Amino acid sequence: MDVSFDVVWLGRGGQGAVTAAMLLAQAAVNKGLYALAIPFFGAERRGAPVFAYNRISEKTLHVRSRVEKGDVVAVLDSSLLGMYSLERFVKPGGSVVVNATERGRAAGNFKEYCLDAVEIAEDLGLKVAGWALVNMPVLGAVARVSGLIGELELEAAVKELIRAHVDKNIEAVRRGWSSVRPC
Amino acid sequence: MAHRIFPQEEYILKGHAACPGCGATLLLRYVLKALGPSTYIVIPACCTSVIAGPHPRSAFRVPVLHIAFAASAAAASGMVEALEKLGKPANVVVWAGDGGTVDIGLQALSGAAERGHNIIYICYDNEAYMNTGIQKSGSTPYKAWTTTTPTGNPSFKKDVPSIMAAHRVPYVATINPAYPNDIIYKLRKASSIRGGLKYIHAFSPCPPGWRYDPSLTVKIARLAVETGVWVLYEVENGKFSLTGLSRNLLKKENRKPVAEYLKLQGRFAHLKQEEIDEIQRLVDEQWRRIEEIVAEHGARAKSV
Amino acid sequence: MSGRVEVLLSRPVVGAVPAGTWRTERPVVDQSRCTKCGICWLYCPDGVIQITDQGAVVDYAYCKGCGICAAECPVKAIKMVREV
Amino acid sequence: MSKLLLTGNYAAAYAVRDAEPDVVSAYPITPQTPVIEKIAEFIESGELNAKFVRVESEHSAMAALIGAASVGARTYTATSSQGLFYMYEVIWWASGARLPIVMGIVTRALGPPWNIWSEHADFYALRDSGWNMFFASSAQEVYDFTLVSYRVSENPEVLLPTLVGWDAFEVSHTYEPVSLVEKEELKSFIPPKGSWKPLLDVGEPGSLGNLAYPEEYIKVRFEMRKASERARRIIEESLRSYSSLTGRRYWFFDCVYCEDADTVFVIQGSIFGETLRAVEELRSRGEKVGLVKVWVYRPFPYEELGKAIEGTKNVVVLARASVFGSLSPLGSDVASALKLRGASARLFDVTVGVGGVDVKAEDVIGIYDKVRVSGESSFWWVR
Repeated sequence: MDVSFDVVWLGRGGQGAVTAAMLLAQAAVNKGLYALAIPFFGAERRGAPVFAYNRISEKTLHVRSRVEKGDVVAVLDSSLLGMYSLERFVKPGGSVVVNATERGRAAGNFKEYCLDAVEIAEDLGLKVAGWALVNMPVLGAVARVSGLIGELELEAAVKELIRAHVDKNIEAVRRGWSSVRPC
Repeated sequence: MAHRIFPQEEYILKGHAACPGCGATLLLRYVLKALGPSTYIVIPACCTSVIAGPHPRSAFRVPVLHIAFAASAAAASGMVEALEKLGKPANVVVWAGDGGTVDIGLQALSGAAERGHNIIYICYDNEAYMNTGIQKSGSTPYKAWTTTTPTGNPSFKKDVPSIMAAHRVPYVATINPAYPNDIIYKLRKASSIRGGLKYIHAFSPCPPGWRYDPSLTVKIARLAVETGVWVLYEVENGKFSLTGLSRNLLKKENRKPVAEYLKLQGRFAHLKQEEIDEIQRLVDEQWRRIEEIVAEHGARAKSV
Repeated sequence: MSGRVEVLLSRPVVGAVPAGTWRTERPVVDQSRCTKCGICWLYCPDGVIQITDQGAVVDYAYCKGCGICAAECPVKAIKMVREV
Repeated sequence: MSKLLLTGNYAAAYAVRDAEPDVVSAYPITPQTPVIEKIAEFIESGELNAKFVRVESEHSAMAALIGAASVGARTYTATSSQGLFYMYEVIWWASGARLPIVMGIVTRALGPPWNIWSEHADFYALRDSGWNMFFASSAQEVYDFTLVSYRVSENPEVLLPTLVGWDAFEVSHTYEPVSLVEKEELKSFIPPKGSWKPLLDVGEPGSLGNLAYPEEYIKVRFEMRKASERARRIIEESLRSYSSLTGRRYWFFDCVYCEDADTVFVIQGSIFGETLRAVEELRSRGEKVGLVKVWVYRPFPYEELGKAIEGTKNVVVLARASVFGSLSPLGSDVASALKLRGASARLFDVTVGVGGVDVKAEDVIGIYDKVRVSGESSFWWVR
């Protein structure tokens, strides 16, 4: 049976959730694992909530349905927490990684991690069409929290798949990796 | 001696399936004489789908792709690109009726014109859906009888050559089977222009559809020009010029009355005198616009 | 090409349809008046007229009898005659 | 053999790059669009030497390929749903004209209401068109079947167009590792250019599509039917050859846990993973269930499939297509396969996942439980 390490990405259209999932999958593949990155596109436009998913395993995976609960849930935009209850998306004992300076609410049966991805992106000048590209720092944080992927594989994935501002993106991933902490 | 100076070779063989006196076949005979054997033709649903003869025989001595009604300009686009890619340059000609051009085929034609494929697109305009038995098309003249406009067409003929000129294609021209030399000249010119779509709009008399004796095909075609109903012209890289007899028709007194053209055709037999007068006014109005265009082009030429 | 796909192609042939049988009138050329100007050849939609040393000759196997040749002949050398 | 992280759509584009068509023509539609964007990139970067005709509609996309293929070009297009239906008329013209065009169909539900997610009704609408039809359930299969399509279509015994279907988003936009075949290796697999003679050529003028009276029409169409029958063998041979080239084993269909199964699910496409999960779950409970994933839909492998499942008690077809007043197309074909072999297995035809609804292992188990107790043999599964 397909047994996989699953990630749920929650962001807004334009923030790069799908790209982050793709990069995490590439990093997993670089590590010799099998991985899927599954986007769920609504028909909505920029700014609407967007989901993406990863399934990572040592074996070939066939399942292509949406991930219901992830081992890690990545939240690119903390304003979305008002719309969705995280318990819906995270496995018991799993982790959430939130792009936020702090979390005021009590946690459920999962670990919570925070990082200020906006500050990292803005500090590096990573913006597209006016929006801070928060996906790279969050990607670094998710990879670290997952415990599955090494920094080197992740950086290699960014080098392979990202064409513009590669150095800045790698730096953003690194800063995300190093700055993520429990919150 | 017409048979000596005119291209001899026939690319439409004897024993085709056109009606007696078919203007379209006459036109296509000249077109192929002008273009020669290195020519592919794409034909959508139209009279010529039948005229070609029944499978496995064909009256056409050039390769022909028959294609669905709306598809001819697109099929020619793919064909000409393929021939270029395969290093086999040739004329690619669309031969379509007015239904397949001004109505159902207009979108594909517009696309092909905008993309600028090296195609010669010819619309033989018999001014109604003749293949299905004389139903009104977007090219049917005002007041003409068809089986779907039994008391006369209430709308006006769509001016597709102008629409094509507005696409900034390198060449637009009108032709008429009474003037074969003009056809040869214009088709050879179209063939020599390598880039872009060349659009030719052809006057195509139809004895059964227009309700006239088949022996009158050339006479009616000639009268269409002489009365000014059909204007012979070309638009080369945006520059409009009258050609042939039409050059002499800017003055109204040089034009025969349209009644001479109308009265030979059963499709106009129901017209009352005031309707004939109205059509005459419309033709005169058309020529006033042409005069303006000619004057504007002349002024522009001087200012350059 | 596979002969099997060949079945799709229609090949050019004189007489794809026996058009001559459609005729109700036939053009008859008065060779004594024919000037061999070639106008009838030029305007024939069926391509059935040849200009020979004797004058215009009509191929009745494929002539549909439309009468354009008779109408356009500048010296009225062609008459349309009813088929019996 | 290189391995890239690709979506199903990009996998199609890579296969097209590797098959080296002369002319590509397409019109964008969600969820097909990345296929043609990637191909455009390959052409612009010089990785693919092809003409891209950026048409104004799907109807024109297929028409352009008909024009191109009729003079001997290798061609490709892709579309979905509404676009496919707009193209519909000329799709049949392409097969009737016996042109070896290859097309991708990213399956998507039809409106109204508007929906961009997966459903196979568009794919099934071509079942009688004369095209050879593959269905892929992963990006890898999209890549593989697209390459195989060229070999099948251009075989002079076949000369019929071929299409490959794959699910919207679940395959089209999902990234997965895809093994590509080296160009050198492909040379022995895909026919060399010019191995089939173009129908239209100024050197030997002929007309394609002249009006045919009934006695001639039936002859032409009967030849097409025979070609489609021959395609069965050519497809089998091509898949075998491709399997030995790549090590990835393909046939008309895949049969998992079929040996001792008394109930077999039959599916196509991306629901394979969850159905497999359900089958393994049921197996762990001691239920004798198996799973058939149909890869080749036309010509349909009646004989082979019938043989594979005739010994079972229950055959449960999970078809991802809205149907009304009829069994699903896949269900009808599986029923025919059973009947043609005189098999006594009971057929259940279940409509699932319409409009992109996820089909989960729990759904499949629910369906399994339902068919064992209910007499209903044809129903929609709506959670």
